[in-house]
Amino acid sequence: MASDASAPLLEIRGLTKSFPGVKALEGVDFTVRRGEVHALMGENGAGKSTLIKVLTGVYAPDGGTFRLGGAVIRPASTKEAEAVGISTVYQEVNLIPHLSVAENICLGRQPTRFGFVDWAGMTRRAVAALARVDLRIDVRRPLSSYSIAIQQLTALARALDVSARLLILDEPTSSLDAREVGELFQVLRKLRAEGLGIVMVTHFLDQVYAIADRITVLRDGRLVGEYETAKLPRMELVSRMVGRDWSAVAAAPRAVAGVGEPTGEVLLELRNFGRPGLVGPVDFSLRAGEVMGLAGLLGSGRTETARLIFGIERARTGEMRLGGRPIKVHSPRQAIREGLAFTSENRKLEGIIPHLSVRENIILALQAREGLLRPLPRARQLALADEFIQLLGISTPGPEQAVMNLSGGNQQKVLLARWLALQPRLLILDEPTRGIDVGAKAEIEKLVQSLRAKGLAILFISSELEEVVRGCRRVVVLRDRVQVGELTGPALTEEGILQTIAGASHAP
Amino acid sequence: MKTFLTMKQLGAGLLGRGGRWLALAACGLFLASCGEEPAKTPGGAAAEAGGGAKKKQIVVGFSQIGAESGWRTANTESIQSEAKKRGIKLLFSDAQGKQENQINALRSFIAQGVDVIAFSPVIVSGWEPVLQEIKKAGIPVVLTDRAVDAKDDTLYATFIGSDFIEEGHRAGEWLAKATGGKAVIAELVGTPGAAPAIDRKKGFEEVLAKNPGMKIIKSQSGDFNRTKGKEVMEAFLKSPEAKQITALYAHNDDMALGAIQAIEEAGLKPGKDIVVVSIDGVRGAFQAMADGKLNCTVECNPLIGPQLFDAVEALLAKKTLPKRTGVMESVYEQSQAKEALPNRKY
Amino acid sequence: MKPPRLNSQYIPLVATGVVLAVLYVTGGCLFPNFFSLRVLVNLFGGNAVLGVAAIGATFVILSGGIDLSVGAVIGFTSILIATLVEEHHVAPLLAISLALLLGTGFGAGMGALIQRFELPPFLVTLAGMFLARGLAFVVRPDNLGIHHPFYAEGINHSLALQLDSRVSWPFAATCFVALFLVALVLAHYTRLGRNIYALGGDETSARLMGLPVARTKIATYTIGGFCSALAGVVYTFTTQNGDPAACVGKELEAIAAVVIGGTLLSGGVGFVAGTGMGVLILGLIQTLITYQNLNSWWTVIVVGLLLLLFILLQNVVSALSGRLDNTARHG
Amino acid sequence: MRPERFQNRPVRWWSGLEWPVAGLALLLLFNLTFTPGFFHLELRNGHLYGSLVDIINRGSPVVILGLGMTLVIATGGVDLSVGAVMAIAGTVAAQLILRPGFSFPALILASLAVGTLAGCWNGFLVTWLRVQPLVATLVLMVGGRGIAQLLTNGQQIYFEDARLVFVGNGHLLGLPFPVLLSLALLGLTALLTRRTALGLFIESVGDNPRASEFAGVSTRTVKFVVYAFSGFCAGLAGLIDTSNIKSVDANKIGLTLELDAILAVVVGGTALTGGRFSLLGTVVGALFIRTLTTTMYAWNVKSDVAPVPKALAIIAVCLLQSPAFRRRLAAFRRASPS
Repeated sequence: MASDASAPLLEIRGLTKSFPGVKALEGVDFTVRRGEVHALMGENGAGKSTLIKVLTGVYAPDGGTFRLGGAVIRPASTKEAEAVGISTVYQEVNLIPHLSVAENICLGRQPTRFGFVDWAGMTRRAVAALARVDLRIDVRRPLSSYSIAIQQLTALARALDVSARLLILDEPTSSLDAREVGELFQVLRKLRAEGLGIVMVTHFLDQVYAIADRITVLRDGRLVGEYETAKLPRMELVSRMVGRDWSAVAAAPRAVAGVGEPTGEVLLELRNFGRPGLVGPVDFSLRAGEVMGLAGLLGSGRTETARLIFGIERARTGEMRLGGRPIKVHSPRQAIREGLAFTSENRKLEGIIPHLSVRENIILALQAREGLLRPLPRARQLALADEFIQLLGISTPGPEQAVMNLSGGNQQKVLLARWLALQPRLLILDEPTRGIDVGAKAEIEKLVQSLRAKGLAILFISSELEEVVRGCRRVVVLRDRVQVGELTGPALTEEGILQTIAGASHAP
Repeated sequence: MKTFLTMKQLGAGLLGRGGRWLALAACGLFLASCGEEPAKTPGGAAAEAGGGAKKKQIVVGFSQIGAESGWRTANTESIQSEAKKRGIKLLFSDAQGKQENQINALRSFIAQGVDVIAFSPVIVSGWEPVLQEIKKAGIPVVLTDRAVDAKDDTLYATFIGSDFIEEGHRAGEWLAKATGGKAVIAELVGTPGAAPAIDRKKGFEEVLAKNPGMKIIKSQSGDFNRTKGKEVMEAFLKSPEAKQITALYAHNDDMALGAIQAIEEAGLKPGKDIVVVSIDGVRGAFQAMADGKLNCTVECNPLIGPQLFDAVEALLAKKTLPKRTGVMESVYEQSQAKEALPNRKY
Repeated sequence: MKPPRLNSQYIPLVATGVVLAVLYVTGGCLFPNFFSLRVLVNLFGGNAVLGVAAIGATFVILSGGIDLSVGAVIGFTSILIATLVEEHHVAPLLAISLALLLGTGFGAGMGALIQRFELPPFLVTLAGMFLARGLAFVVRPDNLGIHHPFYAEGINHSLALQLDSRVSWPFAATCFVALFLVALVLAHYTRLGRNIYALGGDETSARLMGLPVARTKIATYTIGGFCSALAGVVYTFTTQNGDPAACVGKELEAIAAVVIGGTLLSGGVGFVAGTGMGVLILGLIQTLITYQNLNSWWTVIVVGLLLLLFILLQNVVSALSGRLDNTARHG
Repeated sequence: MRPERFQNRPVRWWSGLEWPVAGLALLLLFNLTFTPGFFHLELRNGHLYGSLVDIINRGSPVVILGLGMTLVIATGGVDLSVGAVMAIAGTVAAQLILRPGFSFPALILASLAVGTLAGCWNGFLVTWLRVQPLVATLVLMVGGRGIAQLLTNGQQIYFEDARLVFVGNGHLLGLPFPVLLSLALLGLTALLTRRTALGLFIESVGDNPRASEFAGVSTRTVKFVVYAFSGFCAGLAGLIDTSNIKSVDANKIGLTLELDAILAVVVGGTALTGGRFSLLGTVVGALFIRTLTTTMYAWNVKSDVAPVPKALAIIAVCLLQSPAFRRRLAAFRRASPS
């Protein structure tokens, strides 16, 4: 482990970056030493990816200073960042799949001979670069013919091919299996020993404790703290990430807000339900009139479970029963016909139809179920829109406002209205309160409870434990894409969830 | 793993088959280099076509411009039926109005070893290189309908077709006679760059030069087709000078027929309010004359099939032909239209 | 896990080779003099204009773009050269250089519009097509033969290679083959060429990999413009004339040749060599249909069908490699 | 967010029409000032007559193609084959009319059906085989004209049948029949999109295909329907053009008209990226293009040179719609002292 005495490799002070309407980073300090693996952690919207993009020259910072090896730097492009020794490997392998491995490593800096690309030289250089990551493959084959793990290592080799001093890995393990992760870590340890500074963004706690020397936690664009991994218990890490003061959580009595007893029959049953590589076996059941939470960190498999249920991805293992009847859902259309509804966590890409009006956004799913030839009369559309604008308190100048002009919370309510208009049996809410203000959050929570009281089954996914605990009767906890526990009754506390997420084995 | 297997099989299959074909292709190339071209034997392709016929069948390659007008349709028809009648094998290729296609077709004819090549060039220029090739291959060329702009007149044996300048003259002279030398004329020009468009304009303007009372006030290309003819005439009729127009000169009947529709839609009487004279003499034009809508058409006879194959046979008999063979044609007026109509073949 | 022996992206290329071979051999079997040297020479000479244009289109399509202005630029270039040489008595080489320069600049201009203002290539090059065609008619409204000795005696006599007593290899075909070789080197042995592949493969990745995306994109359209202009020059070689209406719709033939040559229209995958074969396939189809004495309109139908076939093949291939990815991920 | 940016009105039929209408008005103003007789209208033979009538009459096929193209483009696609489909449909009509005893309504239906069938083929390629629209429709664009030529065996066909001639040449209520047909189609399209859920689905699929799929909209059906409809429109336009000249010329009918149709849609304010569409905008766009052409005839500009102003119009429209251009313009304005 690197000693405290060694001068920092990278030193960022007071980094600020804002986008229209959002302060993505506010006065963040960040330090990386030579020869260490430094985990950068935080939930959604924490500012991790903004930090990385500023560091690699994709975004220009609004304020703050950068020093690399003591010298002030200000990279304005990926190329400039690489030139000073900052290399990045992105989560989605950002290489060109159709080109060969060797080319992917050398693209843009191929060895040349009389001005022409020297393929033999390139092959040699690629082999050498891959040797640094302990990989021996045929580098002339196209990248796409290799597994994701090898593609990841290729990206790593490319990053190392320029004389990198600081290596940034953005969720490098999210598509790898355990053995592949092990191999990757082997390489990282070697690189660490060579004196490289490595920044790693990941959601997997086990992996953080397996490899990271130090941890920096960000939340909502601010620095929470910088810790030695060895001195930071898991529970504390998790609570800092989700923004609950550890001691406060431990002390607080359980806040129960009318979660009530379920009134109905079992509606949804999942047995050994999953899809290898996406989310492991999940087992739970949900009754009508019940709110059940799905908790876990980002990337733990919460969203993936929801998507399997709604038929966006097809389940490969296990069984799903709806109202006692076994069912295989293969498309959202079918799911909707079965009375399921799902609000995606990705409001912009998978939720709103930005240029259409509030009215049109609200009636879309209902109209889709009615079919092409049975248009809802305009009066009915307006009545529905008005009803939901009233009911959910959507703050809009009127039903004909383009939905993109609404605030995030109101967009979320429009989406909720879209699904409620269907009068579904089961409502899956994936992060319904993300990125919206406190007042709107409370309203949505209240709404969820009133829907439950009306007999709706609700699957509630949120990274805010407080919300989950307050609103759910039972909570299923996922970690690293596997179900690790189900909490109910007195065990259902923030502390309980945190402990389940953190896992039994505290020692790394 | 299953996918891999299928991939592999597919790949191997393709490669295998590909390999075999490649081998075949290689054989072909080998044959090519051994066999060489079937030296120029007249009727080389005929052997393949005529089976065991004793008398060598004559093979003629003809490249037509396309099918842009009724005139062209009649022209094609005449050539095809005459070839059939004489038992001559005709290789016919429609160039779809594109010079590139025509050049490629001519080259194919050389390679096929035809006895005579005939074609109606799309445009006047751009033929020298390919005509040189044909000359080198020793195949006589007959130009039909349209001439080419080539300095070396040994590049072709003969040109069978109308004298477009003469047609322009005739149209102009008829109009001068009919209007007493006083006319304000709108002109529908053919496809820019085509020989008939250039020459018909030239011939007509030569007559105008002698008749100071006649002048062209509007002139625009109607591309030898009805659609454009109608569209352009509509625009003419809306111009401020429209009221002065007393005559229309169209480079072919199709444009005139389109324009007649436009004149009628303008509430005018074609043939009376505006005197219409055009060139070609297709059946539709005779009909229009019989109806009193068209005043005169200068015949440009498309039925050159018999003349073409006379020339072909003469060439193969090693006779020399005059550089230019005219076509039998005359000028038709409304008075002749009714009786001529039933006899018109095109 | 053993990777498959034949990489899936070579399947279209192999298929192109197979189609070419089948067509050629079929012709040879059906017609006695099909395997002659002349047919072979005609294939190259008669399709030189298309070949040069298609090579330019290959780069544009590889980068993920499209260029509709090809035919119009050929018409413009040809009439410009003809007018300069015949009417203004400019030295032919000077006229040719000027025309090439203008065409290249034209391509660069379109590229700059596409890159700087993020305009759809389809619309920009469509405007380019209208503009070039209109300007061609402004230069001169009808065709004009070039009688300058440089053309008659230089290009088509001295520079043509006499293969045997009757057949000679035209200089236009030499241009095609030369450009083909240069394009092969450009595509496979220069950083620019590899950047074009990367750009077409994944623009975001290319940007994140630090490649000069903007410069590459503009360069691609510049190459396209140059090739179109060169095709115009070759057109003047093969016909010794200039024609403002020349080569209407040549861009479609060029795109067809590129697709039949195994290049993915979405960009990133493809081969200059495939385009060469694609051009020969189009030429062979035309020759075969003339030989068979079929209505020449069969040509476009067969080309349409072949186009469809290759698009479907590409679909199958990408589906296969998609599944390959999944297998690699989960298997 | 500033409150004045909110608009709390239903999307009126005129919204978004400001720019195209302004362009058209500008062009008309130019003609009013500089082209004598351009606005002259009179009654001849009981029907309206003048340059303006020519514009709407000759503009009809572009309007008709444009209506179909609008829906296709609104889903984020494009249909390059319409010109070739026009040729096929026209050929079918001309061939059937020469068959004695073939009933006229059946003939009309047959040629419209052929157009629709061609559209279905495009739709099939785009939805089921997931071929990019540009490529999928290219197939028919390349091959379609050949099919038409083979149907006529490369010959022109002439006909004089009064009923068929009426389609392209007749007058009703003082107006040319094609104009009435295009108005009827405008009405039909408006009904089809606004009285069924099709319009909503088209816009949502074009605006955000993923979200639409998640909301249960069948993107496949929607796309298939719009391509089929575009084929239908091409069939109708082919019928009109064929009838107009009383003959079929498979070579020339609808040649490059697909480009005019696309241009009309884009000028009309429907973005090439899909989403909100404006049928009236397309009509205005088509009229704009046609007015440009008619203006050039009036000015005796050679028709061959006509593409130049068209090209400049495309670039201008593209730039005006381009966010990047607007950004740069805004930056430029900010940089320069006002």
